[in-house]
Amino acid sequence: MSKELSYLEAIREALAEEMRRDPKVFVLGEDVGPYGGAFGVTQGLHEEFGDLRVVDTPISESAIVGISIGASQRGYRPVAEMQFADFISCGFDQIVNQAATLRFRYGGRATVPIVVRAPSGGNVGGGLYHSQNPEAWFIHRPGLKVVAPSTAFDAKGLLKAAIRDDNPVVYFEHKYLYRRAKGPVPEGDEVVPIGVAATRREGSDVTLVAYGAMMTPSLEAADRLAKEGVEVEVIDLRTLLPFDKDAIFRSLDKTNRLLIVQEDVKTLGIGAEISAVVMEEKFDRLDAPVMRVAYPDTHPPFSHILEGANLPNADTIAAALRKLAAY
Amino acid sequence: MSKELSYLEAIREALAEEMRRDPKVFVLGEDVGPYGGAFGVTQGLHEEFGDLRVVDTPISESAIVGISIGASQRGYRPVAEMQFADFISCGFDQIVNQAATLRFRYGGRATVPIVVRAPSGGNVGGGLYHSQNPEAWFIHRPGLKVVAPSTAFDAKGLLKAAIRDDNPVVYFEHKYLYRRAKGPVPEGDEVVPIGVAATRREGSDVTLVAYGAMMTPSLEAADRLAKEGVEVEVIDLRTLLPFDKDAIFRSLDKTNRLLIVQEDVKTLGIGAEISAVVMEEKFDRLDAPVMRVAYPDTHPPFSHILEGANLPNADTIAAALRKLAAY
Amino acid sequence: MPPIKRTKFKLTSEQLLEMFYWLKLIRAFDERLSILVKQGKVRSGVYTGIGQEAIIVGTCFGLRREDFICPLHRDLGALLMKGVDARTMMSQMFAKTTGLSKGRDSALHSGVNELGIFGNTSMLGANLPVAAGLGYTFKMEKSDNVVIAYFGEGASNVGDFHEALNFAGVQQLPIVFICENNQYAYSVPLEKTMAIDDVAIRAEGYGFDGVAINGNDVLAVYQATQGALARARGGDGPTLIECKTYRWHGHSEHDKAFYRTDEELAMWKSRDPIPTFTTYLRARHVLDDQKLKEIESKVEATIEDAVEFASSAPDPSPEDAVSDLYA
Amino acid sequence: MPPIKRTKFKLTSEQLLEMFYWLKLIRAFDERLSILVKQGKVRSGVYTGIGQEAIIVGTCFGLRREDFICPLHRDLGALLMKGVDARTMMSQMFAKTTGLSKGRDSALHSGVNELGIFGNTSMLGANLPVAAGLGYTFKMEKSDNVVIAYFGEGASNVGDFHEALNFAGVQQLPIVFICENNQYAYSVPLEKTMAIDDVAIRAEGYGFDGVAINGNDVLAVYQATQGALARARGGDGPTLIECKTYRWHGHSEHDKAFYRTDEELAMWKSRDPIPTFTTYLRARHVLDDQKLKEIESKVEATIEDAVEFASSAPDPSPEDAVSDLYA
Ligand SMILES: Cc1ncc(C[n+]2csc(CCOP(=O)(O)OP(=O)(O)O)c2C)c(N)n1
Ligand SMILES: Cc1ncc(C[n+]2csc(CCOP(=O)(O)OP(=O)(O)O)c2C)c(N)n1
Ligand SMILES: [Mg+2]
Ligand SMILES: [Mg+2]
Repeated sequence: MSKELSYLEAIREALAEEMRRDPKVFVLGEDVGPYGGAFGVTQGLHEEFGDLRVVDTPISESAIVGISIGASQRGYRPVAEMQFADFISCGFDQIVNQAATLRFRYGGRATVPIVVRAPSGGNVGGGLYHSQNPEAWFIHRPGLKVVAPSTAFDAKGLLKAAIRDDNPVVYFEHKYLYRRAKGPVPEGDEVVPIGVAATRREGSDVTLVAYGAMMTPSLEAADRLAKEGVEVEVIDLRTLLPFDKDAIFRSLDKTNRLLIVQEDVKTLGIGAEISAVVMEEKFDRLDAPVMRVAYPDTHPPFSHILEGANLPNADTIAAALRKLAAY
Repeated sequence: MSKELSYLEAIREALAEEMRRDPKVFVLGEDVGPYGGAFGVTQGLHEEFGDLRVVDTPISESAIVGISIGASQRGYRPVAEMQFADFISCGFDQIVNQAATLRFRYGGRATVPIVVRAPSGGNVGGGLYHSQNPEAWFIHRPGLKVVAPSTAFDAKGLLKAAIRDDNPVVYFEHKYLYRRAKGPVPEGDEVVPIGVAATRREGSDVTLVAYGAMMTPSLEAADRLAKEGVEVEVIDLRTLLPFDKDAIFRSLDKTNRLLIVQEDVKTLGIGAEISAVVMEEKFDRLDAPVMRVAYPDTHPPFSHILEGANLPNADTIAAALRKLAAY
Repeated sequence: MPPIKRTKFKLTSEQLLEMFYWLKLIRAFDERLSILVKQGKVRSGVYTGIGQEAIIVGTCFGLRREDFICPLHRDLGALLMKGVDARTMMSQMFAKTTGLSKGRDSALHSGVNELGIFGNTSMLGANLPVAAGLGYTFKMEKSDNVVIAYFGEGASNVGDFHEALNFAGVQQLPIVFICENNQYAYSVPLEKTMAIDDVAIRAEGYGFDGVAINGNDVLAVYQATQGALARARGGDGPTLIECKTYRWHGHSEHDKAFYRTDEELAMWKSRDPIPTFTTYLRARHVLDDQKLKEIESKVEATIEDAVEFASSAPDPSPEDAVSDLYA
Repeated sequence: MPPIKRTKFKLTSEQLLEMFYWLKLIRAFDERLSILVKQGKVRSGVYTGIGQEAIIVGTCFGLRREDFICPLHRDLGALLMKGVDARTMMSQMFAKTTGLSKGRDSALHSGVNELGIFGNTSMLGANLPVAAGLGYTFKMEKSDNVVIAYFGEGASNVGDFHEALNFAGVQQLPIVFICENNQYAYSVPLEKTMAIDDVAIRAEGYGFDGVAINGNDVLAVYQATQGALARARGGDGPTLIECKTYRWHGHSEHDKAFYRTDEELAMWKSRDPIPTFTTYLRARHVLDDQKLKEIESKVEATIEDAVEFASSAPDPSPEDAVSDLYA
């Protein structure tokens, strides 16, 4: 357990281990073959598993997802890579209408064990089409699961869980974390279960819920607040659909105050649903309104000045926490 | 003003009048030509305006939207028809990435005056792919406008406003209302402004916010509650992006109680955002939690028994209103 | 591609009679459905393939259980031939729990993996990438099973068609693509949606052969398919077979099909695949009055039994609206 | 299509020198950008077209202001030739307010309608339906303006390509489709993504002509384009011209391009379009040392001035991150 991997290496190791374990697992996408993917995630896989199980596809996002669905109907467990999460819009129909509905319209007689990997998120100078956080579209679609790891440990453990899951899973891997997040990873058959959040920091004054690259500034803000005498409990959602309502509620029962931090744009990002659910089920426990710190409703600009202005950071998060604590 | 039209005729009249007024307006889509569209909305237009302005396209939703965007860059105002809103998933990328972002990335030097008409909604025995309510995906995308009329008046007035608007507008027309909703329509240059809700019924006890085909059961439920001594103020959103926060807040200031009714599935439907915004800005005015009556998180089944079980109706809405009033 | 020899793949008298039975059964099934719609017993989702049966019989005849088919909205007969019994099929159309979708669908959006049947969404063309995925698994397994994927000439204009056929071509997948060219996509004749006469030539752009044949001649379809299947099973990759045909009814049972002339319909009815084949069988003394009567009563009995079964089968219960979403 | 005669469309010495200037300027611009990336002055979004300049110069030369171009990620030179001045262009790459996107983008996702330049998203192929829409407006106006739409051989596998070219074919739109076939899509060689040698043959599936030419011969490109433009302006519809070429640099400036051999690169460098053209001009006494020096200093001065201008131009301010979303 002392081995440390980067988030990116953890994803790669999950793929390699699952491919070794189960010959039905294969990967496909643009440049995933000998090149090893735009970010190097699949490096070495082609050498080990060959052309048939590490498939360089044409530029055809819709087909990449559709092919995965087809293979899944014969018992395969394809892991499709979108080169950037932004391009998932081109494979959208196959995910939301083909994959998400199949089991339902088959009367429960089939499963769709596919994973769509989507490198998402900003703060990497990517601009409008290499920085998006498209998770909410999929959280809004019944029949899918959506995960978004923030640590190397979860990156590996959630990907293994996703590959073994019999439902279509959209796996958002955050580009900013690829080489920045490092840590131990699960070994052997250990997975990180889908649907279970992780408490990254205990606290009894305010609950902060975040995920992905927002964990770092969130934890930093929590540290600052601690110095000011406010103990923030920080929850890493890890799974966005279905999200771990119980974990949030348990924490809320202690703190009675909730902040949600998301890199996604504000309107109808996951924070909206969490806020609405807390409203419905925990209204009487709230000592303050649920608040959101989010990307403004705009597109990710390239300029680092502009992107910096948009991204939530420890300052903006700390300010919101202070407001909540003082409410 | 005494003329009465059906909702469907109102849409048709809006198209015809705008096409007469402005030679830059044209319509395109599958079967919109001589056939007059799957629902007959464009009947007569081909005869009046000819092949060039009433374009029968190949089955190519992505191209239909892309062509519209292209034409808009030369000053045209295309109105694209998706045969069913469900198929908008096939033109998704062009809407969310091409149309919604263009003005922003052009540094404000261009506009995208297109309308995408999308016949949406259930209760017509359409099943999984002819009943969807895909509005939330677009409400989540900055740069778009989204409207959803519930009356013949608004169907005409909002479509005229959408065509004249310089931004891309997704126009959801509810199939259930096509022949069921009837009423007077605006004449001449009168439009229904985008972004302004309508109060359909005054009341001081509970605020109910809905739109589209949910207005009828909502108003029916409000009538029932009136007999029980509870006065419900019913607001028809009409525009979903940007929605009329002020109208909701004004009503809330009277009632301190809010119910949102949506035909869309619950998780991350527009109700989530409204609830979250009210939480953020009106927490102290709330006497009860904001509640939602929504489609459950599933796909629209064909069977009328199953669809009936899913659709919000006057009973389920009235029950929620009672709960709110008694809170 | 070498020209098809009608005599290359020999059929016994028994096999010929079996083909005849299927033609009659499929015709009778669709005709009964058409009546059931008028009677209000089947509510929607009925797109008959009356007039096109030779394509289904000629392509599905003799397939292995392991071979996969990816049928379309008019291809109910393909499901029957691939092993779904008439009772189940009729239950599907009645939206009963004994149908493939457990009442959630009354159209052909369901499949049976054990029988090698994929059930597509409504989205035209979306079955083709799935077919590519299925075919890819056969390639991985070095198996000589095949996939038959159907699409209308209208659907050949959808992006998914292109992405799927390109992938099938470059990967040399064991797939036979069957274009059911019935001249119209809903109301729109072929010449308004593509500037070519034969969809078959599109195959060239993907590096494999395409051929256009008489789709109303069951033996011509059979011979062409057998040739393509042999190549596919032998590792020589895909073939596109375009079957020229015509649908007698409207697009759906609600469509009066005013967009075509009576003469055109009459001309095509004179090419009815069933009498043509009857004459052929009689001339070869394979069929006589006695055998014809036997087959006709078997068909009638099967349909009657199926209708009776489906009529009295249990309706789904409200819980079925939200179950079977996740495995 | 009739074979291209290199001499059919005559060019004056002045015009030939102008072409030469553009070749040199575009090369110099990209080379300078490559250095600026290494120096960290331009942060990202740089995909040079070094080695492919003959395509841009040969296709854009002599276009009318009203003609539209739909360039791609490597086609910065097309924007210059169509009238964007070097300062603005360089500012765009520096993400300054003086750029086309006001600092929101440092790539080619911006256009100028007044100059007939469309700016695509990153989504490959997505510019082609837009090109069809632009072309459709010229058809509506019975104008003899044209659209030139660019795509890589890799992008010719995207669904949008198919939908757009099909629409252009059936509507006989005045569009010249230019395939920049540089043999690779990122790391993946053409033969791994399509089973054909010439993308040009895909045009047949859409009912118009395609031709494959030497994309490194600026005069060959010019002659072929002029022929296609003449047909398009004359109402004879689209043409696809496939220009065989090679990109010298990696996919982006961060790509080391290990997926290809030094020999291959060397071979293509020996076909550098610039010396070839230089020799041609010298042999015809159009170019001498004196003129060459003049042109080279003009190029250098232009680039220097542009870099200086862009370097000292104002950065965007935080508000620009959320402005210009709506008209
Ligand atoms: C992507 C998509 N767009 C539109 C439709 C609506 N629609 C259903 S069938 C049809 C016509 C199909 O024509 P064709 O492919 O030729 O098949 P046919 O019905 O003639 O057998 C249309 C437009 C759809 N189902 N899917
Ligand atoms: C829809 C889509 N998928 C993937 C990408 C990522 N991507 C950018 S350029 C590129 C390769 C493009 O190859 P080609 O079309 O041949 O153009 P070239 O770069 O060779 O000029 C890829 C895969 C993208 N931009 N859009
Ligand atoms: Mg057809
Ligand atoms: Mg290329």
